[in-house]
Amino acid sequence: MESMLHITTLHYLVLGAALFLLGVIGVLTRRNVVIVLMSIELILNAVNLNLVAFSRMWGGLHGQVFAIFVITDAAAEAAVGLGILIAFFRNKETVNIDEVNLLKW
Amino acid sequence: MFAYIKSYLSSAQTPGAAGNMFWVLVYILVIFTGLAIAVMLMTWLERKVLAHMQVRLGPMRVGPHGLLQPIADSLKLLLKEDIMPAEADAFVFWIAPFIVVLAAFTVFVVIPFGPTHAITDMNIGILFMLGVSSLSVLGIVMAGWASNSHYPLIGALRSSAQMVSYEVAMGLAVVSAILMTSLNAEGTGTLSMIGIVQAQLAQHEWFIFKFFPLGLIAFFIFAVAMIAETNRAPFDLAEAESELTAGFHTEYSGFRWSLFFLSEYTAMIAVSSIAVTLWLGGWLRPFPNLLSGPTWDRAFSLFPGIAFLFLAAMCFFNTARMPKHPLFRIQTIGLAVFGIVLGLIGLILFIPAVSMRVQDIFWFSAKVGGFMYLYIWYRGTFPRYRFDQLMQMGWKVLLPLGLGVLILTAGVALLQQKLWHP
Amino acid sequence: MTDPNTLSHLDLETPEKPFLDANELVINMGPQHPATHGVLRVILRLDGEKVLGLECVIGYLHRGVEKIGENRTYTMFNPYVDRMDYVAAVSNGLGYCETVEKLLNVEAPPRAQYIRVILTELNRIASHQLWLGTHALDIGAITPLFYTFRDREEILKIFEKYCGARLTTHAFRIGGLQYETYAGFEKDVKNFLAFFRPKIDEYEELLTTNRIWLERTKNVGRISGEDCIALGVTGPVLRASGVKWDLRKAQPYANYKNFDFDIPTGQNGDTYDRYLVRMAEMRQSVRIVEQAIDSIPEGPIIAKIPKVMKPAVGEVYHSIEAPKGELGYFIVSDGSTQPYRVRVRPPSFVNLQALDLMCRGQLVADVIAVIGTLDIVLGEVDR
Amino acid sequence: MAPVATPFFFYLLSGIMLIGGVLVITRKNPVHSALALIVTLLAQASIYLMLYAPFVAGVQIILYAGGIMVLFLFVIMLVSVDRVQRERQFNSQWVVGIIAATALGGLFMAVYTKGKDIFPEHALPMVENDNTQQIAMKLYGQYMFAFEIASLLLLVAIIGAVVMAKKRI
Repeated sequence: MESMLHITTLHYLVLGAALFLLGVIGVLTRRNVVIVLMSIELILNAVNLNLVAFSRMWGGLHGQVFAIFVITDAAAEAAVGLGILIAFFRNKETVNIDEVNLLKW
Repeated sequence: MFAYIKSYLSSAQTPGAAGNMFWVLVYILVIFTGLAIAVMLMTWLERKVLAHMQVRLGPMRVGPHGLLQPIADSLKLLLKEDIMPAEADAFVFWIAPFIVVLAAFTVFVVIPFGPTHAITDMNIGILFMLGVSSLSVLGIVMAGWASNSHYPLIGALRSSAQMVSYEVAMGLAVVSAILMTSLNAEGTGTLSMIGIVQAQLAQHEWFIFKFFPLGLIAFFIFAVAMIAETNRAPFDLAEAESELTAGFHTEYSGFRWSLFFLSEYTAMIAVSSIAVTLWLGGWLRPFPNLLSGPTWDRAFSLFPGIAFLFLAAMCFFNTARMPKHPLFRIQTIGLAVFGIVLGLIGLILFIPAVSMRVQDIFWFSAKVGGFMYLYIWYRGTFPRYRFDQLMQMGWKVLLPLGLGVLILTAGVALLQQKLWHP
Repeated sequence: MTDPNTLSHLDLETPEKPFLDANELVINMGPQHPATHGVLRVILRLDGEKVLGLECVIGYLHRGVEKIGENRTYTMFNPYVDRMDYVAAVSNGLGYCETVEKLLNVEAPPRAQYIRVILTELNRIASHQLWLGTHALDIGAITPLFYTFRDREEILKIFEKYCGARLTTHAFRIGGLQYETYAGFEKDVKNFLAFFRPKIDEYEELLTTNRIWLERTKNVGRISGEDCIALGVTGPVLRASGVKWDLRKAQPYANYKNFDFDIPTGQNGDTYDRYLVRMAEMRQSVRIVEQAIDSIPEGPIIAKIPKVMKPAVGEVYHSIEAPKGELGYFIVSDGSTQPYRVRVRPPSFVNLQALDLMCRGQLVADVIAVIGTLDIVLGEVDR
Repeated sequence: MAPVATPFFFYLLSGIMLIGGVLVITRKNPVHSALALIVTLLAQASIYLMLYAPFVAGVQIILYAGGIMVLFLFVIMLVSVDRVQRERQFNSQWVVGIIAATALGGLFMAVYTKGKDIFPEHALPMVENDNTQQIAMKLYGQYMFAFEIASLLLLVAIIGAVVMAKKRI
């Protein structure tokens, strides 16, 4: 009980891991590209959570700076990913990731 | 109890920063009630001012000079049937107005009405404000999408594209103002709303006049972007009546529609507050350098009282002008009573102990009120931009201008620090 | 007008193809849309916000005016024409009366003609004022509407004093006028002219040099003079495209030849030019009224016409320059008291055809502006 | 201002985050997924506040919730949602996917239980007041190069997105 009530870095890490797993499941199982991209955002957020938690643990700010870089990265990834999605939808009129199979020969 | 209140009144911290939860609650209540009243007043004022610009009278029936019209309006809205389109996405449709209202109101957590008159002072104040106010885009997009109808969808896409693109220019303008806060001995700026005003106090200069004309241009960019942010004329494409009927809230009615309405006006007040805080010295009184000294301080602290007395005088003047007909008796008496109440408030505000504490709030509200008048004025004079022109303005005019101002401000600030404070 | 060679380059049949059909959005604008000026229904085919093509669905206000004409005597039908273009009822009446007069081979006495010109030109001003107000409202400027309505009121007051009605005036009778002008008519009109001249400047001050107005109207809804002629478009729309064609000059009716006025024309044929042309037309109308009011001759106000009108067998077409364009009446008489066939050539109906051409490749917001600038009245389109 | 009632808010927020995360990956309608993701992101921003990272929290709200998610919603509205909803939601390899994820989860748990002693019991003290200034110092000092690279990355992303999404360039 004591360990439940005292929030340590490990708690944040477990939360991050859970979020990461949710993201992984989403990426691996969903067909809808939009939701796959959102799951990737979940993964990135889990990473961010860990970074900030470690930054809190060591009392430094490097983790937070890294988190900001990861957010920047996520923005770039979302922009390009959604751009690809739009191009894909225009050609195939679907957003199912199974049908991205032009190279599967 | 009184001692408690008195002890608070002379504290130098915001209740949030002091961790005083009771006063935080009181502040939240006071600010949100004040906001609701301000929005009601604003609807009345907008209709009246616009009417007089357009050679008509505006509301005249409900109460003297339509003063009770907002109450009648809100009653009507609350009693109206709440219609949900059959094909709408019920949950999203239901939650969208609340998101918008929440975003609009949460912003007021960090707005400083005076050095201690804010719910809390956040280290990331301005960032928080921009972030939370950008959340209202989500509500708008959801409202448009959930209605499952073409016009709301186009309206939502338009307004969200507009808000997202003008946020960029807005952010650049804000950053150039924040840069100016770092012109002190330590060379560190601040994002705290109170800190920004205090920086203007310390530098004896409102940021609108700083590095003339850089501050002015940044302010101009912000002033344009904030109109676009709040979807008001001449950037009111999202609700362009002649094109999209009513934009994203076409399918909404009754109470939920009134939430959108409320949030629109609250957002107007919020962005005006940002502009006032960043460039117009927040709660600081005008002419701090020209007319300085305790005598002038005292003189300027009389302004709140004078303003209320002026309003009271206007009420009495119009009471005298009321038609002398038995049908108008109640209205005449009502107006006179209103005038008496305003006059009494004005008299109370002349007590030095009160006026010294209230003048911050007065100056802040007066500046915000000026912006509100501008909003109405724009609506009365300008035609509406077309969508592509609006985007062009945002990306091709305001954004480069904002970048230029930012770079110049940084350069000038650096020069000043290197040359004058080596 | 149906010459296929002239129309071929317009290609109104096949709309532009979108990049992919998936992106095409079909939007139904109207009939209950605030900006379609009544019950016009426009089916828009959009690519994003770009208009690929559009189709007007009309007839929501159809009342069978032409058919009614076949079942009424010539005199009885006169009030009905007011209900077509109810914004410019006086012009409608003038056109109808002159057509029947042509059929009967009578001519209204000069005094009647002068008063007709004065009232018609006042009506033209009123119609343009209404157009300006609603057009500006469509583009988002709400204030001009109230200014124009305030000033239009003065014209309507003159109408009311003259014939008792404000909108559907039924001001003229076949052969002249029914009522002599009231005492003080000339003074009222002169007062109005003095009052109105600065008001035009006031409207122009609000809009003409307004940046947003310029951006919204310049190069929007362009149409060339040739296309106008090919489609039969008339009125200010035609003149804004640079074609100097005004029936008041081209085939003078009602003694317009006695008055000195200019035909304002534009160059680009865009919405802004149409705006300028109409503003200039208001000034020209003021000029005409000024000349007319000073020289109203004395004399009878109605020609000698039989109590029961039985025009000789034959047909006649007569057209006038209504505020919106060429308003023509074609009447076939079989010698009885009722016309055998009445056909109206309404300017709004014909001008509306150009909407598709003018809106192609523009944005949705421009469609609104173009509908506004065409100045249609659905009562006249649907009849 | 120190965080109050940390355990309560931690469990509340992490509950919200996890429920949001589950909803993200299970909803049929992408708009609902996006909504759930927004809730998750906002809860995470609050957790950043608890971790003395107000600036990251602000950036999270402004960029993630206000920027990226709007982009997502935009795209969802542009591509038709109706048809996708009626189709099968999970791909054919979902069993493999879940097994792999479970294995990964087991790995995480093993590592955390084994190595939980290396985490210090109490976090080192941090000052919140000048968090933003400190981050600015780091960002424009030590990480200057990375910052520039990030801006370049964004530029590339903008161009890439435009090239991808535009019909004819």
